[in-house]
This record gives sequence, structure tokens and C-alpha cells, in this order.
Amino acid sequence: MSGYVGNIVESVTSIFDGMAVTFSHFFRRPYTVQYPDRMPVRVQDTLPYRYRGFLEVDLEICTGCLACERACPIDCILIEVLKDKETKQNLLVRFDIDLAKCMYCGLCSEPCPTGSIHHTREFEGADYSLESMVRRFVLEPTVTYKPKKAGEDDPAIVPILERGMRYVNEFAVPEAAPKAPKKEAAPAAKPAPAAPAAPAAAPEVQS
Amino acid sequence: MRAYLDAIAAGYPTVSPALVYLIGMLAFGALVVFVFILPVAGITSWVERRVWARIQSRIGPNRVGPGGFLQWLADGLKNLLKEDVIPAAVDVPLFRIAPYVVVAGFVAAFVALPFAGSLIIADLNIGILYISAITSLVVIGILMAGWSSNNKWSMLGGIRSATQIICYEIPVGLSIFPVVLLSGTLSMQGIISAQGWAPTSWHMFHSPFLFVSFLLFFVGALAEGNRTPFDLPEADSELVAGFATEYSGMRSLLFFLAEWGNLYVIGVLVSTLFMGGWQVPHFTDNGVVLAVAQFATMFVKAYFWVFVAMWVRATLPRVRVDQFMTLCWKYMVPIGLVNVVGTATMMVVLPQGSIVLRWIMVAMTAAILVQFARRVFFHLRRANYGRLGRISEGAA
Amino acid sequence: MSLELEFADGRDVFATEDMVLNMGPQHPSTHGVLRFIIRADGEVMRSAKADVGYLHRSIEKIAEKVGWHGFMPYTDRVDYVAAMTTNQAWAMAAEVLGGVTVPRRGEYCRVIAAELGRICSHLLAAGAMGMDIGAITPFTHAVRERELINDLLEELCGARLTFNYMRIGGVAWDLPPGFGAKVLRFLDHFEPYVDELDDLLSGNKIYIERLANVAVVSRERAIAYNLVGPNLRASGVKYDIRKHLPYSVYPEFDFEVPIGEGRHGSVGDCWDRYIVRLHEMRQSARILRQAIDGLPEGPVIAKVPRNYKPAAGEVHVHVETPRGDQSWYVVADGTEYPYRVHIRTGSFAAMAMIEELSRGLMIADLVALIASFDIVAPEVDR
Amino acid sequence: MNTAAIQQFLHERFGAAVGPVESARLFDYVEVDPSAVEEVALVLRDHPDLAFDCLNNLSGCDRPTRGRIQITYELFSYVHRHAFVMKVGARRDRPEVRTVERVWPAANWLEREIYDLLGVIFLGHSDLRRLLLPDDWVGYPLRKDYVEAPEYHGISTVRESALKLSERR
Repeated sequence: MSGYVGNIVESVTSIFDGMAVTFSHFFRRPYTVQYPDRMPVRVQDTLPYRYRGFLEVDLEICTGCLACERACPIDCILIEVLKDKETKQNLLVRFDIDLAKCMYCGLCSEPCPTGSIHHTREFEGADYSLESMVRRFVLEPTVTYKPKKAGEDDPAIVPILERGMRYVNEFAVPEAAPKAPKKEAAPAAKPAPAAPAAPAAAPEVQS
Repeated sequence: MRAYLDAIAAGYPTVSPALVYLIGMLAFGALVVFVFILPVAGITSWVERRVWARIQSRIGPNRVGPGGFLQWLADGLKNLLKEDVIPAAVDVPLFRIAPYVVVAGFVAAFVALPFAGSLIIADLNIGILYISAITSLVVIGILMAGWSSNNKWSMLGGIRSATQIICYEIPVGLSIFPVVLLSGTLSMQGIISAQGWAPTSWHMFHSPFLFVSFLLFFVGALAEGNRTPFDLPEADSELVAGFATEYSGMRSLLFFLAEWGNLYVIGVLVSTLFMGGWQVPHFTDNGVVLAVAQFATMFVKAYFWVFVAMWVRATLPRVRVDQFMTLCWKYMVPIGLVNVVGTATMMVVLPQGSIVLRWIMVAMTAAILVQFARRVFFHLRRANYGRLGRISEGAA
Repeated sequence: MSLELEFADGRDVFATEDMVLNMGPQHPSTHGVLRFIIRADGEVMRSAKADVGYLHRSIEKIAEKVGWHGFMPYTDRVDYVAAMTTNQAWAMAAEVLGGVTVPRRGEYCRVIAAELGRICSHLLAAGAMGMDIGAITPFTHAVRERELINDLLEELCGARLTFNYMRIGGVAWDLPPGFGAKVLRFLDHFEPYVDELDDLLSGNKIYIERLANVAVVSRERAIAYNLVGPNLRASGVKYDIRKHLPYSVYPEFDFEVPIGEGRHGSVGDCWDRYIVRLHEMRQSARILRQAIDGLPEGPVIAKVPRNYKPAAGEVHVHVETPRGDQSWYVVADGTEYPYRVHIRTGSFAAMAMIEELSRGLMIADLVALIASFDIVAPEVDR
Repeated sequence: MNTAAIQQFLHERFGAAVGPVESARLFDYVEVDPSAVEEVALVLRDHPDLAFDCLNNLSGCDRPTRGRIQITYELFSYVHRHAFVMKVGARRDRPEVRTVERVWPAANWLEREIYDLLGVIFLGHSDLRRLLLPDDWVGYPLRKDYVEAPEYHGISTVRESALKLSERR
């Protein structure tokens, strides 16, 4: 008998308390983000700096080293570099990325010396066919970028390189490599083998 | 109602009065269905989604119309326009009819539902008996749907629903008994007239037996309406969608129309039987104003219970089939029987009831509500839900 | 007078035919794509045979083709609900084979990420359990909390689900500035939430009735079937890889290993498996607080060549994922590709046991059983 | 007990069926004859000093150079909290091993998985069907000489890279 009454009491009290929990939610703010139209700011702008969205290549600072192509585990990057016999320059004739195949792992942007290939915060790419997700970055053969010993001075390239190096600096630095002085808990700056002049900009704080 | 029809029949002496009655009743029925039942059921669907959403820290449908109010119209239109898929292996006639049987079963209940003192389609003298009988028609429709779908999940759903509705008729009936004993009538208007507008005169607070009866009735009504925690027939995590699995488009919507409409029926029944129905203080002699006030009172009371049903659904898990039967036969039926005997004894000992007991019951309910509010505040205080991350910052 | 209870051919008059039900591959509560072939007598099951493989992506074969570094993103997909711990398992396997030591700060970063991932996974498990039992609200609340963790992890590594955060030798990114404070702020919010979940769901009488004494796994059967992690601990075996076969920097933290106590039924029932996960979330929060408190300075990744070639050898690595001891068997042959990778996951072991446990349960209990084992179908199939 | 002690104990009981302690660089193991594996397993489980009540992992590995498919039993004892690794080399041309399903129920699915992916036949197994792959799949994918069929039921198993397609244009 005590079990019988106990069951009833337990049911009533536990349901009572559960109802109180749910009722209290009428007085709490909803968490819904009304993507995409009813947002105070675009959702892309709220994403953190490290967000791995679509890949983008800055051809101005691409050295044509093929490190990204080698790093890609699923071969979604295709690069062709030709040697121009007259000018002795390397020509980028192809830099295709299949964004439909890409798994946004970020392994390609890690070895990039200049931050030329990097993830953006864009992610909206719905399309009607897989082929149209192939992004072609080289429209006409482009001369690859050669880092300058004295630091970059071309005003057209400096901001791009700065941005690229900031991206590179986000990545962690191996133990043995020399470290740039850093503030508390700030990510270590990676030594810039290709562009010594690049200032290590403080990473953007996203919250 | 009858007076209007008599007047019309008098105007057309050549037409048989029976035909006038028939046409008049059909027209009035259609009017009630389209003007009242469909919108109420539809709006209930929208309210339910908004209520759930708020409980779940979401916003809910808010795009169609002001605050998403017209969402139900959009959904209804969409479902009307959708293809009505009838799978190849189903029993076609039964499959087609089933939703209509379900809807008919629940719409027929409106015949005896009171809206206000003068607003009732037919004040049957067996009102409550009629309603509890006619709402059981739904089970036939659900069984038909489950069986004719030629799908094992549907069939399990249909069978569960049948057991459920048949079993819970008994505790529901038993919990209506004390009310009928008190009011001495089965007529809906009669039951309401036996109560007053003040809470102390409601049947619910007559004695502890009646209060328990009220709880039993509400639980039993939820079970009969296939609502959580008794939504076994359409248990989506077990039976996919139960008896409605194979339905699409409007036919599928009709089942849900019946479910949402049924909520309102439950609300009206609870307020009629236990909460004084449309009773308002007699503040004016103007019949129309009084009728409007009565209608509003009834609607608010009924809709409060609709809201509670939604809230319960958002809170509780689902019981299992055997536990469901245990609850019915081991708990609700015996308690219901005790209630009947207890009320009868009360009526012999205290034929006029006891106003002290009524006040104690009201005070007790108030104490429960206060305790509830305290728990709500406790949960609010405990939850540290300040600005945390991007999500809450992005919220509108 | 004798009743004729048999047909002429000897069949029992009252015997009914079993019904064969196909639950899945698409079913609301199969947590991925998997299929059960249920033989049922009405609502009571005679047996439920699991048919897996719908999510087989041949990850073990892929490992032999993509190289040591390149396999890391694939480990995210082994168990996408808790990718961090799988990341860690692969990184550890490669490190042990190659003799790489991870810097201390790197290990702390790993622990922070892995414990956040564990909370994430257990939240989903607890919420989905409520959902399968029919309570909708706990699921949305759990996912709401999970979103907050996802925001944190996104800030840490740029992805919300397939993190690819760890690297052989450490982690790819250091903690962003102010990350520790954010995690602490989240924990201040999260710990009361677990209590609220207790009030809303775990204490609910209907919920307890649905789970207590259902699908009881005894200690012996749990070990024989090699149940791992929370499922094993719910059966009363106090065994946690983090504690008893320590890896990373877990020995430095003070935390408890919750085990099933059979509070509402017998030890090892569905309710125990549920509550063990809830307690584990609290313990993870404890570890997180300590890890953020004692975060050392220094680099987070060791120097590892791009062309990683560990010497030939074999290794067994055990990592405590949210679904228990994930056992990796990795064979290296001195080349830049792994020779063989085998992953024995927690869900795999649990899945193999369902057929035995399902006998005599009701169909609604099977749903509770799958949820209580926290089975993630892709982890079974890999 | 460590591997050496267990090996000595088993060697005394089973003689030549249990090989010497060998090293896989990071752990030691003992090679057991395919036909004797069930008896060895029973002893490992039931002897109170060993009490390996849990088959933690069962993995196969194709070794074409040795002509063997190596099956690794990773055992763990929750009683003594010690581990032991036992290996069985099944002949590649006739891969047959006694099942340990009746010793450790956990082996049921693990053995099915190995049968599915490596084609090792576990003699005496109660339900030796493919586990992960479709029942009518041809070949054992984790064998080193496995070549994937170009199509399965008319569905091509290869998808041309979109990058290559764009090249053609």
C-alpha cells in the first residue's frame, strides 16, 4: 500500500517540478538565431577568425610551391605551374579547388608560407551542379610571387601579404622553432620564412 | 435555435417543416464547423507550436502574418494543394474514409457543447453521455486508418489507439459520475447551472473527491485525445507516425485537425464539468452583452486547459503500453470508484455541501499555485542564463 | 471434458504468428542509419537483430591511402558526435609509433578540447534519450547548451563538428585569447543546467518507470560483451581509461569515475546508463576548471616532419571517448602511409549486445535501449 | 602477470602450439597456432591467475610477404587489470581459424568484421555473415591485393573528379 501511495505522490511531485521547469522558460529569452534574414549582423561577420569556410587563394602572394596540393588528403586542389623559359619566371596556369569535394579540414592552409590559400568565413554556396562548385582562381597565367629579402615594398601587395601572414600566424608553432615574443595566452607567431617584413598582427578577437 | 427555424418554417407553409429543420440544421452545422471549429483547431496548432517553442528556448513560427498568426492558414492551404498519395497496397476505400470518420467523430461532439447560456446547438438532456459516446467514434476511424494502411507500424498504432480509448472511457466515465451526482442531470447546461460564477461554487472545489475526480478526468481526457504522455498511437520515436504514417496532404492534416480540435473539446468539458462553465456574475440585463461575456468566459477557461495540455506535452515523456494499462486499471479506475462512493457519502452526510470545505479546497489550490510560483522562481534564479556566446547575442 | 486446444496438425490454437518488423534503415530513433529486424509478438519482441553497415565509409581502408597527417580529418568522421577524442586517439597512435612527445601545453589544450567534446556528446546522448522516450523539451535544451560549446570549439579550431583540431605532436591552434575565461563562464552556466535537467527529466516518474529495470546488463555480461565506457560503468565496473590506463595529462586532474548504483532499479539498467552520463558531464566540467586553472605556458606542438615516417611497429592505443574505450590498433611499416588501422569503437561493442538484450523487451524499450547505449551508427560502421 | 610469464605458463600447457614471446616494438605478444586458439583462449579466460574476462580488440592485418593474415587478440582482465596480446597467423591461401565466440561473446561481431573485410573463416562461428558490406559484395577489401570492382549492381564505384572534368573543357 505504501508503494501504491508512494508511486502516486512521486508521480505528482516530479511532474509538478518538471512543469515548473518548463514554465520558467516562458520568462527566459529564446536562443534562436533567425538565420539568414533577421539578424542584426550577417552571420558571417559573427564567425571567429579561425572559421574554416570556403577556401580562397590570393594569387598575388601565391609562391606556387604546391605545398597545399600535397597536403590535401582528398586531392581537391589542382595546381599547374609552368616555367617561362624566356623570363625564367614560374607561371601559375591553373589553380582549381573543388569546393564540393573539399572537406574544410584546413590542412592545405597550414603549410602555406604566405597565407595565400586560406579559409574565408563564407559558407553559403548552394548551387545546382557539383561542377559549378569548382572554383578557378587563375583566369590568365600569373607570375608566382617571390618573397623579397628586404621585405615587401610594393604597396599593392603589402596589405594582402599582411593579411596572409596574420592568417599564418594563427597556427601553432612547433616546439623547436624560435618563437616570437608573445603576450599572455596570445597565439604564438610563426616565423615567416618567406616574408620577414610581415608584422605579426594581433589576432582578431571574436566573441 | 428551434424558435428561429419555426419562424422560417412559418414563412414557407408549402415546405414541410421537417425539411426546413434539416436544411437549417445542416447550414448551421456547416457554419459552426467553418466559422468556429476549423479556425479554433487551426489556431490551436499555431499556439501549440509557439508554446512549445518558448518552452524549448525557441521562437516558433513567426513569419506568416503578425507574430506568425496566419501560419495555420498557410499550412492548411499548403496541405490542401499537396498531392494526396495513396500507396499501392492499401485498402483504398477504408484508407480514404478513415480521416473523415475521425473528423466526424470529433465534430459531432460540438452538437452538445455549450458556448454560452443561450448558445448551444442542442441542449440534449443526455449531453455528457452523448459526448463521451460520440467521441469514441474517433477510435473507429483510427483503427480503419491503421489497418487499411497495410503497414505494420500503422497497425500497431491503430491497435494501441483502440485499447487506449476503450480503456480510458472507464476512468473518464467514473470521474464524470460525481459531477452528475452533484448536479442531478446529464445535460451540459444543467451541470453548468448547478454551479455559480465564484470558484467556491465550482464542482471542482466541492470536496477532495471532486478535486481528484477533476484530475482523473483531465488525465483520462488527455489519454483519450492521444496527447502526451499518452501519445502512444503516434509515438514518433517508436512507431514513426503510428496510424498516420502512410497519410499525406490533407488527409494527414485531418487527423491533426481532429487532435487539435479535440483539445478544445477537452477544455470545454473540463470547464463545464468542474469550473462553472460560462457562469459570470449577472452584471447587466442586456442579453447580448451577457452572452458575449459568457462566451468569453467559457472560451478563456477552455483555452486555459488547452494551454495546459500543450504545456504537459512539452514536459512529459511518454509512458509504455503496459504502464499505460497499469495506470488505467490499477490506479485510475479504483480511485474513480472511491470518488463515486465518497461523493455519494458526502451527499448523504452533508446534503447542502459545506462552505467551509469549499473554502479549504480553494485555499489549498491557491497554496499549490503559490508553491508552483516559488519553484518557477527558483528555477529562474538557478539558471545562470546571462549573455554567453554568439548565439544569445545574435538572438532577436 | 477436455478442451480441444490444438489444431489437427498439432498447432496450438492460441499460438499466434510472430510479426517481422523492419525498424529502419530510416527510422526516427535509430540515431543514424541502421536497421533492426524485429520479431515481435504484438508489442513484445522475441529478438531484434541489428543490421549495420549502412554508414560504412571504409575509413580503415582510407587510412592506408592518405598518410599519417592526412588521416586526421577522417578521424573526425569516425565518431562525428565527439570528434575531438577520436582525433586524439589517432594523434596518440601516431605519436607513440614515431616517438614524439607532445608539449605540456599541447596536452592541456587537448584535454580542454576533449572534455568540451565529451560534454557535447553526453548532452546529445541525454537529450536524445529524452526524445526517444517522448519528452521533446530536454532535447532542445541539450542542443541549446551544445550550441554554446560548438561556438567555443569553433573559436578554437574553426569548425563546429569535424574539428580536425589535433595534429601529430600537438594541436594545430593555441587557445585563442580569453578562451579560458569564456569556458569558465560557460561552465558557470552549464553546471546549473545539469541540475535543471535532473529536475526536468531524470527525476520524472514516467521517465524512471520507462528506464528502470529495463535491459539490465549484469557486470559479467558487460565485460564478456566488452561493453566500454559509461555503458560498462553503469553496470558497476569502475574502469575509466583516463584513470586506470592514464594517457595525456589526466593523472594531474582530480576527478571521480561515476558508476551505476541502481538507484531506481537494478544496477546496469537503462536509467543507470543515463545517469552515469549526466554525472560524467559534471566531472568533465571539474576537469575543465582544473585544466584552465593550471594551463602551463609554452608551445603547443612538437616539431614533426611534414613527411612523417614512424619506424615499423605496432601499437594498441586506448582513449576514453564519450562512448567508452576506443581501441586503436595501428601497424606502421616505416613508410609514409599506415600499414593497417583498426578501430574498435564503443558503439560497436554495444551494438553487438543488443540482440541478446532485446529478447522479451517491448518495442518501446528497444528505443530506450539504443538510446541508453548511446549508439552512434557511423561509429559502428566506420 | 606479464607476457613472458603468461607465455611460459601457456607453453607448458600447450607445447608447440604456443610460440615464444615476440616483440612488435611497442608491445610483446605470443603467437598461437590457429587450430589451438580456442583451447588457449579458454585457459586464458578461466585460469584464476590469468582471468582474461574481456576480449578488448580483435584485429586482422594482411601480411602478403609472410603469406599470413595476422589476427591480433588484445585481452584484458578486469580482475587483475592486466593485458595480454595473442596473435594467430592464418594462412593466406586457406585462412581458417577456430572461433573464440563461445569464450568471449564480444568476438561474435569482431570476427564477423574480420571475415567481412579480410576473408578469414572462423570455424565454428554461429553466424558468419558479412557485417559491414552488402552480402553479395565480391572480395575482401582490406587484403592488400584487393582490387575494387569497377561497378556494383550497375552502379559505378568510381566518380570522376570534377577537377578532371573541368580540365577537359
